[in-house]
Amino acid sequence: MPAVVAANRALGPGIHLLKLACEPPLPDIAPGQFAFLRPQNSDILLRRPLGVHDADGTRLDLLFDVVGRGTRALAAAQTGTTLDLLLPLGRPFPIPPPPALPVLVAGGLGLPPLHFLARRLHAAGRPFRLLYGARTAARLVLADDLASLCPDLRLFTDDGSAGEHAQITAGLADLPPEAHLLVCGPTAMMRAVAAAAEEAGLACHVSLEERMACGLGVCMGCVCRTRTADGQEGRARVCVEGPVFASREVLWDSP
Amino acid sequence: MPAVVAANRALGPGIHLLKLACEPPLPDIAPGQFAFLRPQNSDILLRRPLGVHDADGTRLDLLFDVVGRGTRALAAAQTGTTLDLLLPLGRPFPIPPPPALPVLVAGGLGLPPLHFLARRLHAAGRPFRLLYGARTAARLVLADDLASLCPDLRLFTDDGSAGEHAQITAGLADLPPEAHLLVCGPTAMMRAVAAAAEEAGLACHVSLEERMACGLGVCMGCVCRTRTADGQEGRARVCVEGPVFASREVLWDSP
Amino acid sequence: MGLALELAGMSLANPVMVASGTCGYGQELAGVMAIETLGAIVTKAITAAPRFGNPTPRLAETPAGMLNAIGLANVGVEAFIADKLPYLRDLAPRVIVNIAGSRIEEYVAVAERLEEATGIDAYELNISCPNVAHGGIAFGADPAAIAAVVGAVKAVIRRPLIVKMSPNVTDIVSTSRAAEDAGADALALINTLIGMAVDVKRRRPVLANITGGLSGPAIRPVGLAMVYKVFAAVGIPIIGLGGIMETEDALAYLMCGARAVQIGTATFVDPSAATRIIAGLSAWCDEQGIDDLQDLVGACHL
Amino acid sequence: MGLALELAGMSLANPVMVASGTCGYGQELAGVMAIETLGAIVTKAITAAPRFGNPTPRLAETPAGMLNAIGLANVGVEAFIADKLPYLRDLAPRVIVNIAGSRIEEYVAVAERLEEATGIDAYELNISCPNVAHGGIAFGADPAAIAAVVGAVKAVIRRPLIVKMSPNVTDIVSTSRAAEDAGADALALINTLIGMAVDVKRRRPVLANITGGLSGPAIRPVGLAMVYKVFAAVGIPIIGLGGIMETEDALAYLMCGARAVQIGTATFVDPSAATRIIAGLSAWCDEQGIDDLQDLVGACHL
Ligand SMILES: Cc1cc2nc3c(=O)[nH]c(=O)nc-3n(C[C@H](O)[C@H](O)[C@H](O)COP(=O)(O)OP(=O)(O)OC[C@H]3O[C@@H](n4cnc5c(N)ncnc54)[C@H](O)[C@@H]3O)c2cc1C
Ligand SMILES: Cc1cc2nc3c(=O)[nH]c(=O)nc-3n(C[C@H](O)[C@H](O)[C@H](O)COP(=O)(O)OP(=O)(O)OC[C@H]3O[C@@H](n4cnc5c(N)ncnc54)[C@H](O)[C@@H]3O)c2cc1C
Ligand SMILES: Cc1cc2nc3c(=O)[nH]c(=O)nc-3n(C[C@H](O)[C@H](O)[C@H](O)COP(=O)(O)O)c2cc1C
Ligand SMILES: Cc1cc2nc3c(=O)[nH]c(=O)nc-3n(C[C@H](O)[C@H](O)[C@H](O)COP(=O)(O)O)c2cc1C
Ligand code: FES
Ligand code: FES
Repeated sequence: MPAVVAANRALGPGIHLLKLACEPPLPDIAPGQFAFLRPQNSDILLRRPLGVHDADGTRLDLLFDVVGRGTRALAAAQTGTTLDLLLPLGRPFPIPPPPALPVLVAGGLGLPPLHFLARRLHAAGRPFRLLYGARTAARLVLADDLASLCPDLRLFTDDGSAGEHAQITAGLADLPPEAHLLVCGPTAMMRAVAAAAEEAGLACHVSLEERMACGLGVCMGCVCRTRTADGQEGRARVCVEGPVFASREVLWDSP
Repeated sequence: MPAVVAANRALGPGIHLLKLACEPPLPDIAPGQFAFLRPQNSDILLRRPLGVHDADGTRLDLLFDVVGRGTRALAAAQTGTTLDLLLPLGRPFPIPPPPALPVLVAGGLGLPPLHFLARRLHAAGRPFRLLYGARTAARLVLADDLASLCPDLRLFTDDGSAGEHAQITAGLADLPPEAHLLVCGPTAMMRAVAAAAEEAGLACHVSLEERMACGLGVCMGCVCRTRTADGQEGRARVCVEGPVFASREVLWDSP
Repeated sequence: MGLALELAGMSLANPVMVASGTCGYGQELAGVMAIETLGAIVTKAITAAPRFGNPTPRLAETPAGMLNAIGLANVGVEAFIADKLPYLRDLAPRVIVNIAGSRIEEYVAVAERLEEATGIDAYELNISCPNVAHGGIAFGADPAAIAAVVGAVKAVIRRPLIVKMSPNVTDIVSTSRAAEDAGADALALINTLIGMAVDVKRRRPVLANITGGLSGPAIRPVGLAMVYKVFAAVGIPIIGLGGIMETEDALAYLMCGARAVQIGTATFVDPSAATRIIAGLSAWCDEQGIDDLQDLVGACHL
Repeated sequence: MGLALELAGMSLANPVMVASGTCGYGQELAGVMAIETLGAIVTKAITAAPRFGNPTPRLAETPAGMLNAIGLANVGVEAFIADKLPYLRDLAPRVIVNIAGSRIEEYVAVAERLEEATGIDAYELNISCPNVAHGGIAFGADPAAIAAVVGAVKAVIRRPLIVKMSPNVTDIVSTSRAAEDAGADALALINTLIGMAVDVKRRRPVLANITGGLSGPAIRPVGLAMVYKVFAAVGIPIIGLGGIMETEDALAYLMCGARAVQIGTATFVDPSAATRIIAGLSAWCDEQGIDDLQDLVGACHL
């Protein structure tokens, strides 16, 4: 579906918030699902996957980091220009029913799906916790927003320039056993959180990233290594079987 | 140099007038010279040559027909977007000194360089004639404009929907011997005009078209067949030795 | 509106197929395109045993193109017949199974097994996958090897055989003739070019496999030139592919000599690309007053 | 800032050259780029007699690329020496003369004549132009023919010899080795791919010559893969080209194994592309704390 750029502004160094107006109104989207998009008539060939940061009626917000050609083109999209969207793709985060305590763990630009989830939990009046870390204060965007959604917000930076001067895994130490971790961030961080969760016996879901070509499950480009139910090694497509997986299913590559 | 789209509107079926704002101000441009341009960040690789339709200070007007990918991209360039320009390229039309009578002969989208020349001649108070033909009335754009520049304007259409129902060569019949034809239009038309001029013993210059890659004379892509001073067959690059040639220098391909 | 054709003994509703490796096993596309309108579906390459394929990253974007190094990831012939074929069998489009292997014996074994199954209309022999270390490219570049694998597979099948040619060769005419002489019923041109991308920041190849197969609009000029040359040299029908994004591109392949076309990378950019092109061909025939699109095949040859 | 290098006995101020056929004979670019900053200028192919080249259209744009079928249009060796060389001779960049021909004897004759002239630093043997009907491609694809032409030219020259390789081959390693074994001092990879475009409205090839040479960003993945492979197989230096538009692209070629690069089609898009890339390489070295850019050559090879 086409979507028109309503606003596109930098929130931090290379971090853009892209607000889109969609017509017809958006279908139902669950937190953890992603949009697959490209600017029309651009020199970018393939779509890029971006987690849904917020969505409501005809409004779609995406939050992304400029890391290469594709995200550079998206950052340059001027108000009024048209993008081409496929959505919602992929499987969302599970929302564990009470008494489980959702603990959202966001590392850097892993924030969008967890921001969207936080809004839904907040709207539903569900208690939850939110851990959010970044390299440095300037990259810890939207912290005020998040504080208003979650009184239990804990912030971390690698350099101590904001929040706690610690790895985000430090926030996992004192979680209750009913905590269910819902994690998105850099692979190394997710891997560390998944290991801590396993150690502590906590439920944990992670949202993986892989380069994608089709987003539809046909190209086999985006596979991750998994442990199947019978303990065998397998492959799953992040675009259709993911991006959210139970962390115990994931076979992490050696670092 | 960069140039910003100030306006871009259709004057007829597929015929666009593109108004550009250039900063720094334009260098001197002589009628018959061309601009070599492409939209920035587009999926078009090579620049396209377009004759200068009008230029003044920081204002540059181009008039073009949408015939393929490149001109389609130019037609889609929105106000405020940036194009990349090289100009002025090529050799201009000669302005034959009195008592010669400049007779401008424009076929369809061959109009731009002759429109620019007409403005210059009008501003200089030089008498001149203008013959302008197109397939049909809708494609005979800017006729009122031209009438205000040249009281001796004669219009032609192939289908008689405006002006005289005749080929533009019909307008050559009663020219005085001091007429010097300055011609731009489809190849077949230029060839016919050149033949008529030779028959009548009139001076004649034509502005040729060829596909271009570099516009600088380095790629050898845009050559036309010529007769050299000593009567031999030769090749000339339309981008640097042209686009304007004395018609007797041109070896027209068999039709 | 004149799009139907006979090709290598199959009747196709129209000349537009979705290319191997870009449409999974059909089912994945059901929700996003009108697959019932397709002329044919060409499955992902099937090998004897299931394969995981290469490590990731397996994909990279390049100017007007993409690299893939999937490496024949597939469910294997048994799971294909048990789990994937039943869905395909009931569809309107013809079902063409792309076969790959590391040795001639593997190609033959897969073909023999598929012969026992119903619901398959033809095979496409992938002798040109650049992403498998042993086999693949070796078959695709050497006329003698091509003759051997095509002949061996032909000997065990009754269904039509399409041979998919590698463009990574000095002389596409001699490899194509070798396939024809060995009994191929049709040729598909072209598979991907061998390419590479570098992550300059990391000073490493982008793909874990280092090189991959280049597809997309970037390679269209190469595909058109090869179809043009091979059309003049062989008698069997050609299926053209490589960078077809729009109706015009499909027409260009037909004019160079292809009787049918396949849509690959375009489906990633726009899932409805193939159906859009079918409609576009039909509209173009109407507009140009063409009764049978096949009249246009080879029009570029004077 | 660490850009200087020795290559095949030449000292270059930096590894950036402008490619044959895309910079004329130097003079045409003087007004639009700072040619004095270039590492080297490679002339348009020179043949024994002047040539008009192919009929027009000789050019077509393709996705992220272009086709040319210029066909060795040039002033011929005598006019080159008399009219073009005097200008080039006085420039700071090294002067590399690209030599082409239809037969081995023509290559040798041109090389012999150029040996008599001063102001030339090296030759680049164009054994890979796809736009000449007789010769050209035949030399470029066959190791024995390559050995013959390289050996014959080497025998009559004292200046360094660069051999420019055709990518339209099954095995770039064996053609490259043939050139090395026959005495090439360096290799330039790659020349253009063979491609074609169709004017669907006219139902005719766009190019009068039907096929042409594909250049530009579209072919960069192919060039990178070939440089990567050949680097591992030969001992002589490689000059990388094909689709370099930006500093990053030049770095990618260096990391694959090229010691120097050539800028071709990019000059058409932006006449200052080569000078911009020289500045970009310098800035990148500063930023990354690299003393000698040559330390990066082959960095992608583990
Ligand atoms: C399901 C999913 C959701 C995502 N959501 C977001 C989001 O909300 N915000 C955000 O900023 N990013 C998100 N990403 C990552 C984002 O898709 C990539 O950063 C983007 O595709 C890079 O494109 P590029 O052309 O700018 O970079 P490229 O030039 O292609 O690559 C630049 C760098 O990014 C890495 N990269 C490229 N593609 C991917 C990818 N698909 N996944 C991970 N790394 C990649 C490359 O390895 C390289 O290091 C998500 C990825 C997935 C798979
Ligand atoms: C010096 C010069 C001045 C020109 N001035 C004007 C002008 O003022 N207004 C205008 O409308 N057009 C002008 N043209 C023609 C214009 O450059 C082409 O129409 C344009 O480049 C086509 O680009 P495209 O990508 O849209 O078409 P393509 O898809 O490349 O081609 C579409 C059709 O246009 C023809 N064509 C392509 N390039 C050229 C070319 N360079 N010259 C002639 N025909 C071409 C093709 O043969 C084909 O039939 C001029 C050409 C030259 C050489
Ligand atoms: C992700 C991907 C996977 C592919 N897998 C196969 C395959 O399994 N077998 C095969 O014969 N071709 C395979 N191909 C090649 C395509 O079928 C096609 O030949 C090629 O992509 C060129 O067409 P295109 O430019 O339209 O994509 C694959 C291509 C892509 C992009
Ligand atoms: C218009 C044009 C003319 C060319 N002429 C020659 C030539 O005369 N000799 C030669 O060796 N290569 C010639 N080439 C090939 C280029 O030198 C270069 O190998 C090729 O274009 C790939 O580089 P690029 O993608 O940077 O352009 C020519 C290329 C173009 C585009
Ligand atoms: S992106 Fe193609 S299978 Fe996931
Ligand atoms: S366009 Fe390159 S020489 Fe004229």
